[in-house]
Amino acid sequence: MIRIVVSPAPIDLAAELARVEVPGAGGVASFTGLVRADDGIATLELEHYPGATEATLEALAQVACVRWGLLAASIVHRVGPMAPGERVVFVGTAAVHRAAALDACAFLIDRLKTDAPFWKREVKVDGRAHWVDARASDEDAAARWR
Amino acid sequence: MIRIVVSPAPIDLAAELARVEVPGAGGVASFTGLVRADDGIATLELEHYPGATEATLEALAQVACVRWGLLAASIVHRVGPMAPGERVVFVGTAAVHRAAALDACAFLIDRLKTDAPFWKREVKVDGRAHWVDARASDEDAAARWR
Amino acid sequence: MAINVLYFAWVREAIGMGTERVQPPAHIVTIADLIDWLRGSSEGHGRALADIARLRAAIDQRFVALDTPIGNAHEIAIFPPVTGG
Amino acid sequence: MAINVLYFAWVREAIGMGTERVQPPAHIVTIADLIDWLRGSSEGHGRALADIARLRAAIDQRFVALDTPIGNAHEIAIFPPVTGG
Repeated sequence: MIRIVVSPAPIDLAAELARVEVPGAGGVASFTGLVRADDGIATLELEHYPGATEATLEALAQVACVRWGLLAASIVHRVGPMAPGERVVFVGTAAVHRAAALDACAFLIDRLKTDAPFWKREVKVDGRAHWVDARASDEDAAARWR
Repeated sequence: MIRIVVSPAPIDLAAELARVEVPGAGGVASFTGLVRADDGIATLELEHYPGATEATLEALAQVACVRWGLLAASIVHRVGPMAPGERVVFVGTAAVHRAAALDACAFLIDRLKTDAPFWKREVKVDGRAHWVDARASDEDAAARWR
Repeated sequence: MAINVLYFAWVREAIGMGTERVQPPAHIVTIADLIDWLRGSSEGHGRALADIARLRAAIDQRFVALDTPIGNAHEIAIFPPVTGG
Repeated sequence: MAINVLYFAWVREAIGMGTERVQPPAHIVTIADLIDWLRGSSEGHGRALADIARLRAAIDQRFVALDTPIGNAHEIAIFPPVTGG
């Protein structure tokens, strides 16, 4: 089961996790990225490249399913404006054994960060706004899976 | 925030995850272990060592909090009889950055498997029952964190 | 041959639009050539496309290096390095 | 000195009880000694404690090696390798 969603709707964590708990799974891993509240951010805006985004996420999920023999892989990414504490991204994986689920989950979020066409814009509480720069640490994290 | 629960009650995944999504967290990782439905198991019974179990899990969570600077660590383990598809264990971690949350989550489930005094007994659909043997692969997985 | 060019994030913001249809002259071979040529379209294009090291691109929704020939592309996207998740 | 001995999993099942109170003689120094001595208590004890390689132990809820001296332990648990999660 592969599920790819890119949408401005809030992420329903319970519903998303329930979808990943497929029959036969012994382990389910998840990662949820949240808008951090601690650096003066009032609003985070996520822009993306419609069509290309979904295709990239689908391709990543397929790679993970083959590499780790996953029973389920789900990537749900929110776009548009969101507030601190809100969920930006959910990655869920299910496998017969836990190591596959855990490794595949880390792989998907690391590669998503560098490969999928999303861009973040931060609006601070004082009204100033800027586009977030890409981070070398994200490149490093993604590189360890190649 | 450290949360340790050992209980025969079913694990409420949405409620447990919500508790881990603490203010300031940028990443939340979770692992859920499920009773596998695919090897003729009718019932899985979990026995534990009351008191020692909670102390072991608390100690593991504290180690993880210090080692990865976690904002939250939660371990919820079910005991008693349960059916295929039901949740046996939930591990949730929250950190400012994703790598800490992901690594700490993997650490906790790996170490829990080898360090915490739980014992599994499988009752098959044909009525036969046996105590599950410890696995060398669990020892290997736990050893990589030392 | 006309190409749809898409812009995202601060590239889009500086140019003032998310998409435009252009007809590059025959000597435009690679995406880098195209960026070079687009830079003269407006003051906003000039600013958005000034530093090619800060730009990434896709041809027909496939991510490619900037020295990739345009070929028969229908859609070319120009954008900053991604910052998702 | 009396000690509470706890059994878990198939050790408990074979012995037929989860806990008992014992008063080991003075020559019982380590947990391995205790296991050796307990083995004679009943047929079930004999079966449960036959293979020391399959046993693990805790003194006062702290996990220890089987050659650990009992000392002033109040509670000793004997059980198979753990299989949780």
